[in-house]
Amino acid sequence: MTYTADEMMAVEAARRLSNDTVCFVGIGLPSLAANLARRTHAPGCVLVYESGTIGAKPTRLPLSIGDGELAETADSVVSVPEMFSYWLQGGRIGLGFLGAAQIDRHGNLNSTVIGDYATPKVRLPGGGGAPEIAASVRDVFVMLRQSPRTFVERLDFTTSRGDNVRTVVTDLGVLEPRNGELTLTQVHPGANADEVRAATGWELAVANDLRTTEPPTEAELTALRALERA
Amino acid sequence: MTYTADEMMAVEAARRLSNDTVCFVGIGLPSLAANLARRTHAPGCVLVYESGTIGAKPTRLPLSIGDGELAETADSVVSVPEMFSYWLQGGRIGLGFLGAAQIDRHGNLNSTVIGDYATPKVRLPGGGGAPEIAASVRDVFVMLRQSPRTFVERLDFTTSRGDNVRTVVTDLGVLEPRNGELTLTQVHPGANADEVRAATGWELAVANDLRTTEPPTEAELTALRALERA
Amino acid sequence: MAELVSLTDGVRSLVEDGDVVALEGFTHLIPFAAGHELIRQGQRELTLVRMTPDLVYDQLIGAGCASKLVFSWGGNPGVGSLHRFRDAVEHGWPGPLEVEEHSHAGMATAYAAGAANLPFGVLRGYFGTDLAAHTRVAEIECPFTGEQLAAVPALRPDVGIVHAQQADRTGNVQLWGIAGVQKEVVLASKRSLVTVEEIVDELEPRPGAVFIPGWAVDAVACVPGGARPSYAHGYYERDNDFYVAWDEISRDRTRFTDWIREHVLEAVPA
Amino acid sequence: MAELVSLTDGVRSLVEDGDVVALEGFTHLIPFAAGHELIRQGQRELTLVRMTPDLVYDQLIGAGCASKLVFSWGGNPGVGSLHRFRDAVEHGWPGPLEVEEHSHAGMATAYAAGAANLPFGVLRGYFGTDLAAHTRVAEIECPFTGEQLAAVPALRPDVGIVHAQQADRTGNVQLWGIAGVQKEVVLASKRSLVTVEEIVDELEPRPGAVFIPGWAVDAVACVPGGARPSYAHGYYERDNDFYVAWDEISRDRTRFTDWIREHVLEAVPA
Repeated sequence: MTYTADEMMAVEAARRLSNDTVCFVGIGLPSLAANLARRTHAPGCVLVYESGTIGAKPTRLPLSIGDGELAETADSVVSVPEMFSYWLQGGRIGLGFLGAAQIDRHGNLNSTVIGDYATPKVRLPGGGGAPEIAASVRDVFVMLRQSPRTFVERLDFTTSRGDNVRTVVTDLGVLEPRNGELTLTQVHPGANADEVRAATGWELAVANDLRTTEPPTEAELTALRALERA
Repeated sequence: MTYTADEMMAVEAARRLSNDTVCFVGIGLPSLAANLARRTHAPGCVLVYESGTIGAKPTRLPLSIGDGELAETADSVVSVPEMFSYWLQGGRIGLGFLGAAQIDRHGNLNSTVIGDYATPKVRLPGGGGAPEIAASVRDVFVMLRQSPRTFVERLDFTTSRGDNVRTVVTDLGVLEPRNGELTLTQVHPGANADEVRAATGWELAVANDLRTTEPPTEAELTALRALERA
Repeated sequence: MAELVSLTDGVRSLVEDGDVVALEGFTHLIPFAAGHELIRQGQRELTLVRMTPDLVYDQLIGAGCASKLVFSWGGNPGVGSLHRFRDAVEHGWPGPLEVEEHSHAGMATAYAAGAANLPFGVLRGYFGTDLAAHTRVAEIECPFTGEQLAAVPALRPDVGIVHAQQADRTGNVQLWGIAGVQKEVVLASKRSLVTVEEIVDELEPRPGAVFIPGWAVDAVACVPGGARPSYAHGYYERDNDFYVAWDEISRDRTRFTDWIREHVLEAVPA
Repeated sequence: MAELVSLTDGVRSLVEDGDVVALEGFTHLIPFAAGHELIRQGQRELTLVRMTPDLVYDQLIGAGCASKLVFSWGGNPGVGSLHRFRDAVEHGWPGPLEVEEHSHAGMATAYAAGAANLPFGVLRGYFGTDLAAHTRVAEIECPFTGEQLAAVPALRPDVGIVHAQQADRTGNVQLWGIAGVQKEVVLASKRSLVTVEEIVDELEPRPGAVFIPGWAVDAVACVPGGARPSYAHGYYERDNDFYVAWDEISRDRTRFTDWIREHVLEAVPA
């Protein structure tokens, strides 16, 4: 079966979730990946959305993190202050997904401004839940399409810190921290290390044991597409 | 109709609650008084118990502040942390009832120890909700039987401060702050100022306009006894 | 006990030019009708407080009601930018907009502190990011462990406005589904207005519902559909198409102004 | 995911001599069965934490399990004194009992801080009363307003034990009625045990219920009647007669010791 770059990203991220993962999920690819994991190898994976829904089991993909579907299928809905204090800051969430407009080699992220903060060229939406997600979960998972404008030598603004970033899944491969910086450890089928390097704004380190991502299986793609159609 | 000293206390306290009072209620006489007010002139009076029950409308008198009856009849049950932070400290409760083992002329109360704190003669239950009730409500109502052992020159321990004490209803009369100290402003029928002075451990000031409490009406006593029998 | 009022009277009696106003509702139950009434009444120089400004504040900002925004995530959820917000920040149109930016956790903590009548709230956050240098946050030391934490000033808006599904005739409010910071904003604000889908004789307790007693609310207005194009759990769904369409409508100043005139200024108050 | 265990195994695997243990339940759902199991297992030198020690801690203290008590109201509700608590404080029987005393508001704040993984909580309280000089509290200054407030150290017990009405087979817990600080103590504790009235196939959401996911709990034990003589809303009522009778039973050391032998030590674990 043929597949898109987004599908490869979602499938590869989903594979890395396990049955006992409690994860903080955003909208878009992270939500797709986490819901795919629940429909394939990790039915016990717990989805927590910052809107306060704990243990959401959406039957269709939510369009916003506050969809009614999430509240209807959740084990429990708590207030937003409780979500951030008892659950996220409380250290109860193992994994969190983040996106951003820029990432640097240390996994620091910018989703605040392009240009100067006071007089920005582009005012981005801002951090939202990201700064404390990045600080509170054990494992941060970044999902981001790779380009030199996004993977930058120097962030315009540090919205969240990269200390807990364990995995960056892009449309070209997977980066993981090795020796204190994000290193290419996997390329997706059809991509190669040079191509990924060219799409990175810093001198990207490549792992000696660089491997090629398994392409999505038919079962994975079937489950993914069923989810997108629902 | 004849009546007991406790009945006089409950009736006089009830009279001072109005239809828009939101009050923090303890067990015993305060609960009796507040529930009596709801059955007579102040049906809108809102009862809040520190167990987290907001707008409880018990059909019988609770035996503990955590009775199931309170949760069943409440408009809402909140957690104990929320009760103390958003509702009490939040300044949403207008009136609070307190009792104690000792009171001084400034309305400071002791419910902690008789004797020294480290090696007490009598270890009392302690403050519970009292310190913050005393500090957070606009009007503190104290209900206490009067004797020189209870109305003392000097507390063994200051459990809560008297700044917001507006009314002390005893079995002999009513004390209210005048010129910075609790002053006898009412004597109950059958008592007189000398008798109240003798039951007070400090030199009790008596108001010039000292008046005599209206005895409980038949309607009040009927409602009170129906409540106690329920 | 809350007063039952019309939306027009509720907004007029509670909000004044220059007030700090918080309209809350996390994706769910966003009080759009109340926001439109603020625009119709020509409110000016408001400090608008909201975790996710969403379309409602994009409209208020573009309509010139705000001089300051306190927020934590300023996007069009699932769509992209809030163009009126960006235009105000990037180009000062229709006027300069001062910005006080926080994280979600910071704002949630600040509302909870306000509801609890504390001057500040404490969290693990801010320091180590660039936001710390651009917002109101202070370091605070734990007096027991010596740890450094972040303190945010409590949010105590002049007026808090939320939308809920139901109220009874004494102004008791019940909302269910995603609860956001609604209870906190009502309790943190000096004055409060709740718009509701319907007034019922008796509130039937529901699993997961938030109850706010009428004696903790100033005014309740019955405004069916008052959260559209966001949604009211159990009443109507989110108008996702409108959120997408807003991207085009709001991108252009003239088209935006026309939209506001047609759909807000010339509309009959709910 | 919580493990489903017997009460005996749950207590044995989670509690060790010297631990800081919190059994919570505000009048309602007091985990008496778990308390009795602590006595039967001969736990010693425990620091017992509980807002209202109630009969359950009177029994643990009299049985010699505790070296320290952290509490905020130490009476027999509606009856009078806790005689074993008083005997320990006033006469050091059966051994010295260190006391750390707080107000309810202070303990509730300290549990909430623990659940939120903060080292301290902030409230308006303590100072101006004599308790401030005798307990763990510190002044803290608001970095924005300069106001002085009270800081209490977070409660982070080694083990938190609560009783609830129901759990499902994955250890998800639901309790309803008066909710106390149960959620907070489970989340604030390093390890947690929940005893329940029954294990059900599916938890049916109820108005006002508190839900604690199984992945936030270590062990669940099915112990019907595990809150007696306190009560379990919807299951059984409070045994008020026993609370009254306890006044006599506990007044005398020998009578108390006989009662513990007969009703706890020689009783079959629930």
